[in-house]
Amino acid sequence: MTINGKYWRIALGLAVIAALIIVPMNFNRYGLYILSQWAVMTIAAMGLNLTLGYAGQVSLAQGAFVGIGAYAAAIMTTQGMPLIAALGVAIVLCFAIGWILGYPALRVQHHYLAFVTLAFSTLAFLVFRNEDWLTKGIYGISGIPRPNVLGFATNRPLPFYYFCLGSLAIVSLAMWWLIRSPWGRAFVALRENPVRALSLGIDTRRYTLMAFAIGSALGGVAGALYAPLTQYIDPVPFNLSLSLDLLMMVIVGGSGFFFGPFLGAMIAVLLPEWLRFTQGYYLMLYAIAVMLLLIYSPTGILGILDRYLAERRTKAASALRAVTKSRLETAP
Amino acid sequence: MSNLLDLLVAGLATGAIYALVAVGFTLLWQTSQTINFAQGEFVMLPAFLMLAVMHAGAPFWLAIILGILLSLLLLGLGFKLLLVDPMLRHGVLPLAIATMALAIGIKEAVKQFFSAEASPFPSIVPAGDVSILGRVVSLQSLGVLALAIAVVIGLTMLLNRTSIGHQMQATAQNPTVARIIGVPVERMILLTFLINAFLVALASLLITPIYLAKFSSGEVLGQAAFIAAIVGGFNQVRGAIAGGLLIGVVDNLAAAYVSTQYRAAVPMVLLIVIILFRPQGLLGRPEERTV
Amino acid sequence: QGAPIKLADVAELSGGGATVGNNWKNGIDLAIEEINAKGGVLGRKLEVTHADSQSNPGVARAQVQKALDNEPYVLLGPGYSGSVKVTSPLAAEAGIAQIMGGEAAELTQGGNKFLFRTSFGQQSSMPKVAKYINDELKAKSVAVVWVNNDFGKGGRDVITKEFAKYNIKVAADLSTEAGQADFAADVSKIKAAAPDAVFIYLNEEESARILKELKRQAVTVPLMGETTLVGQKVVELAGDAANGARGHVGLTTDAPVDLVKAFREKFVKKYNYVPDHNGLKGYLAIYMIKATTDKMGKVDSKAFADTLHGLTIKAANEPGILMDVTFDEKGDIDRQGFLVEIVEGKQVVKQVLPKLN
Amino acid sequence: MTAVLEISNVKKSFGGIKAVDGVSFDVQEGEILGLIGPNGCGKSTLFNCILGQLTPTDGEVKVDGKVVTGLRPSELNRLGVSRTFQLLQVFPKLSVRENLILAGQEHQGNMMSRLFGPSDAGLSAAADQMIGFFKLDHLATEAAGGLSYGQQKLLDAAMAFMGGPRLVLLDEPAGGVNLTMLGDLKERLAAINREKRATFVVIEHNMEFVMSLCTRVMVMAEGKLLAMGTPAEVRANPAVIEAYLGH
Amino acid sequence: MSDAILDVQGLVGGYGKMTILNGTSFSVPAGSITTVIGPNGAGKSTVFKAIFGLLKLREGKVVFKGRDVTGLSQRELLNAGICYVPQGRNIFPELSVRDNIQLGAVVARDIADLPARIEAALDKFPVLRKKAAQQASTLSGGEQKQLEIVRGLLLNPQLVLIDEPSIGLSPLMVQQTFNILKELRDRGVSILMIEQNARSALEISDYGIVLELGQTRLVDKADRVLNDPRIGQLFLGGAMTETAA
Ligand SMILES: Nc1ncnc2c1ncn2[C@@H]1O[C@H](COP(=O)(O)OP(=O)(O)OP(=O)(O)O)[C@@H](O)[C@H]1O
Ligand SMILES: Nc1ncnc2c1ncn2[C@@H]1O[C@H](COP(=O)(O)OP(=O)(O)OP(=O)(O)O)[C@@H](O)[C@H]1O
Ligand SMILES: [Mg+2]
Ligand SMILES: [Mg+2]
Repeated sequence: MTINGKYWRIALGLAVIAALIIVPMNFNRYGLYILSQWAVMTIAAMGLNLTLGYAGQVSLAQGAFVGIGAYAAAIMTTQGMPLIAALGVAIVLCFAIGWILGYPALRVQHHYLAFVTLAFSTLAFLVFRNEDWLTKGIYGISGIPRPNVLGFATNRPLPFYYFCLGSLAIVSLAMWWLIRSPWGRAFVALRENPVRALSLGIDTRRYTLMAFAIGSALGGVAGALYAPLTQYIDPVPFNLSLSLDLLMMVIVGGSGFFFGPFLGAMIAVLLPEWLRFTQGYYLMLYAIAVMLLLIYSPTGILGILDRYLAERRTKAASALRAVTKSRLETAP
Repeated sequence: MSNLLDLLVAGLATGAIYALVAVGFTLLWQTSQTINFAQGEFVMLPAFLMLAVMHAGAPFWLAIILGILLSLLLLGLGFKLLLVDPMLRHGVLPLAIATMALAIGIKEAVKQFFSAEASPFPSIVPAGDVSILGRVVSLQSLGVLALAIAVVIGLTMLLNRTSIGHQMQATAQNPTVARIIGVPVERMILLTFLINAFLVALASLLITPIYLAKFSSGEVLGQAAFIAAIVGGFNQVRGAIAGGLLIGVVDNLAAAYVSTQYRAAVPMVLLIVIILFRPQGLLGRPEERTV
Repeated sequence: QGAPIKLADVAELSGGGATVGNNWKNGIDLAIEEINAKGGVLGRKLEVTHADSQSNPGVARAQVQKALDNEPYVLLGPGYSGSVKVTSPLAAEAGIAQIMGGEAAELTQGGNKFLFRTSFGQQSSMPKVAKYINDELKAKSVAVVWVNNDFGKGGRDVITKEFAKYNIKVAADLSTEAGQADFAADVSKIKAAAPDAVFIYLNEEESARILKELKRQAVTVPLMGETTLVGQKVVELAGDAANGARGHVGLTTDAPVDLVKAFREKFVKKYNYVPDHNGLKGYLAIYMIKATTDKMGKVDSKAFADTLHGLTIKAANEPGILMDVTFDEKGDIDRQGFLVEIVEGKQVVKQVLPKLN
Repeated sequence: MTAVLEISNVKKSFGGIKAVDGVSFDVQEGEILGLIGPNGCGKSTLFNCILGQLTPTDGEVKVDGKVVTGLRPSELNRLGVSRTFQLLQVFPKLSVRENLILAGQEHQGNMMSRLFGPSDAGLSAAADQMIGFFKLDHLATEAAGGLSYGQQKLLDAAMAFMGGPRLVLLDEPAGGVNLTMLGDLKERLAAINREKRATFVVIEHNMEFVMSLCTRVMVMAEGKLLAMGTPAEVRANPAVIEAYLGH
Repeated sequence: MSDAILDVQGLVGGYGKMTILNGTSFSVPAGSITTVIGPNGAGKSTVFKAIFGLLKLREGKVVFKGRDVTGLSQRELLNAGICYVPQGRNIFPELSVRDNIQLGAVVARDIADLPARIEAALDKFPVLRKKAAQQASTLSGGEQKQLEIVRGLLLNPQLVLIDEPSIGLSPLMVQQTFNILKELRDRGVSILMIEQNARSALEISDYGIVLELGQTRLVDKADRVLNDPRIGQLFLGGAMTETAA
């Protein structure tokens, strides 16, 4: 990437951020709701992208962690506690449960792991539904208040959207830092070749558990934002299909790419909305669109970009080789 | 005690259904290392194809034949060409996700073009009951069990005893090398998906009279069967039988003796325990690699 | 000839409640088609947009928000009580009347002035069922089988309270899953509990399955339920096994009422299947709008709720309403009901439960 | 001299197969021990048992006099024991440079400093030096999976050195490596051995390489120790010729 | 070399946009063993992939027995009489050793004497016979390579492409393998082999090819290549011989 390219990228990034702040100002409530939902789902998908995309640990439980976070927030804030406390509890709780859920990953991988986590997700749903004393069961918890942030009430859609966007920004920065640190490299090592990683002193056990725990904690953060967003939660949205949706977001966006979840969540949240005009056909069309996208680029949307960049890289590498070659040929 | 026997028999009947669907998962894994999240919908769809043919005025037997042919075309050939071909090279996940989308697509299409309502489906097995050990068992369940066993035996023979079977497995395990030694890889993959399509059509024919034809029936069925396949041993077709029957029985016993509210939890706990202590499943083969 | 009157519908068109939502939607479309064919309401056509809640309250909320942003005349749906619960505050805040399909008792208890039912809430139907079980079946212990979602749990909670009033013992309390196929264990539990009667509160398909299993395991005590136990769909799916099942039916296409029969024929003609009570609910919702608007003599979204409160609509004046109906101050409904039994594959009305006032 | 590695009576069986059947030996500090033997005699399995990749059925492994049986490979690596693999084991999607940084990063600082410290864990220079040495310069930013067999083999060896190990177990490092490069590799090993007093155990079928590099050679056959001695002794041993060398 | 069985003419190609082969040309005389040597990453394996239709070529063609076979499918090439034993590990890990071997003959037409041929091959690699029923993934590295060699030579090919067969094999097994190749040559089969174990390989070879940076540097009689001082210096680890001596 040339210096020029770098400036372009920074400029593009700033433009997108500015657009995310300015454009929604005159959106209606619905538009803001959808955008807030996008921000929340992006956070959850980012967590899964860490676990799955970077560390290569398939998880079908991210939806359950969103649920745990949401219930933590709902229960606590309806009792009058501030959301920030609930957020803390959600993070700690999901981190701990995620850590424990990581243990099976030390023994099994791939589809086996997928199904252990799927089982967990089903269990979590059953607990949400059956433990009325805590979660109000199938009737759900209503009247979840929206928080005051730095003295600003976020009851109105726009302030709440900014709250979600701000949270997304913080999470993104933290994630960016994590990914480019040696930890990020170790997570990738886990995905690419755990046997070799282990023999290089990389404590795969600890990193696996970390990948699960951090990814799950982000699920919890998303959940803690989801509860005040909808202001009512019941167990149904946190069933397996949320986990599958999140998985779809990660893969469709481009698993293992930093910006994958942003795009994946956009597809999963916004595309159905754009297709609504087709009435009864919209989900069918959505499914077809997802399939077409994957047919076109099985590595997700960012896979397309990656392919393009890889081509440029190989061109550069090819040039490098040509230089080596001519040097050798001119040598005696 | 008599109660227990009742539950066992009922569990086996349900388990046979799971087994029959689970075979598809194990087959696809063993012969193409793919996971089809739409397998439940694959079992749901042929019944609707047959119903559609019947609505057009055709007799049942003709509907069966056309239904099977359509399944081969759509769920075999079409699936292979449109989804499997572009994605197979990119590992398990993209295809798995694509099949999730496919599952949504099939469900929505059935709902949109047929109906959101459940409809009854004629049975090719006479609808009577027989008495075994004093327990009442429906002939339909026996039919399902018989077919499941026959399919597993047949497929096991095919995969382990014939050259075609070895070629199919070779294709799954290392397609590049398979190609190098002259295995017609494309044909093997197609064959895999055609066999799967044929199986789901048969399964649909036998299961739908019990489960009813409904756009959403694939969800429950697919998930239960998937768990059965993992519990039984994902990389061996015979695992489907063991897993299916076990899950069926455990589910029934759990509902009777644990708690109906947490009924669904028991197979899950069983799944976790089995995977952790015997990762390859009951009848699976451990995956060993030397380094 | 004014601009069309805009209605917005948010329903469970996909996901777990798809059957409910699609029936509701079809009912709505049928009614609108009829009304528009006859010149509309106050000379204006009706126009509806359908949005899918995916049976998910979060999505329902988004869709209702979107619908309200477009300022519809009246909001229709959703059908799931949970989804109603998240959306009704939005509608109330916007001051738009919401006519919905939810049956959970608590929905209308919160003093929301804009929410209206299309059928009995569980708090009105369950007492009738309990009374019947006590008076007619003389049962002292009852097994309760319910589907573990907001619909089933709501019904179960109300009826067990009612049973307590009559000192009826709940011999077995069995939760089942939506979409469950295998009821062998549940039925064997029922057998083991040896109750005097069984109360079944499941969706149609599961009702059919449990009826078959009850027959297979030779359970002979009376089976009592609600609309979803004795509907035509159940008979179609369960065959012989449905015989003898009884139920309280608030709304049914099998009601011995000529207008209802006519509705059913129209519906079957258009959609090729027999609607369940949700089809009726959607249909009635539209005619509620028509009757209320006719009564007001103007299309006034703000006055709508006020007008509908306390309104009685007579089938003689508005045939589309099918049966006389009155709305109370909470938005609850009063209408004739029926107690039916399946006899040889046909619904037979055993008792007509008259309108209260 | 002190024993860096002590193996006593290590056994490993798979089902009925006794892959390693009671092997005992010591490796002294600064030694380069060659390990040879027919295919399937248990050499790699022995390595795997020593390094914790496999749990021995029986027996004991000591590093620096400390029992390490049951430790996990990463823990052993932290003790300064590193290895290469017989079959290619790199991180295919990471670039050559990233592969090397990864190979050394866990030896820099602690978990926290690796999270908050520099992205390359301060290893870029060391990695580039290694790249230069193995003549992979033009490939430094390319994905390791796209390297040729021999290049991956070299990368694998280079990775084993990134953590500054004291004991290195190399499983067929020469397989597929060009003879000229192999000469360099040999010199490199000898140099590290001399300068850092690092100890090596090398499995290799390339006799020239083994005989010219190693100070001592051990021969295994059918899971057991067959012979042990200087290269010349081993080469002359009739049993070794019969079982392994041929002619 | 008029009696060439294989003629490689001006191959240009690579991976994606990267060019590895820069006009590689050489030919393989019929009934000979020809060994390709060259530094790591020279493109030796890539040439084999190109010959065997596994690499899309941008330019050049491959002529086998006077027929242009560029771009044919692997099955067609096998039927034409070319077989290929690739570098690295190429087994079907979850199939048994015997099933793995038998798969080597999928395209065989004369299957009557197949069992006999398998038995004969197993005689040469007795380890494999002992482990015939075992899952292939449990073989040691060298045993896996033996399995590949047996499988690759099961057909009756006219041209064998074999990529570094000696990797992982014990000296005894290398000798065994080279003996087999010599036997094949004596039966008239042509062999094109890549080897880093270049001295032993060139000793049994008739011709040697030196490949560097995707181009043929030298094609000559094997002993001449072996004794060429510059080649020895550059590619055969010139210094090595001295230390070993
Ligand atoms: N799959 C691939 N993708 C990208 N580049 C590749 C790929 N395979 C090989 N290369 C590149 O092509 C070049 C030639 O590789 P090739 O495998 O042909 O070398 P080789 O001569 O066989 O070397 P060796 O002796 O190490 O086996 C190498 O520089 C390598 O980096
Ligand atoms: N997981 C396993 N299950 C069964 N047998 C195994 C397993 N792993 C290795 N073996 C057997 O153990 C024996 C020793 O294998 P090992 O890999 O140690 O041999 P090696 O000495 O390294 O041979 P090579 O020189 O070919 O690499 C072999 O016979 C092999 O078949
Ligand atoms: Mg080995
Ligand atoms: Mg090569």
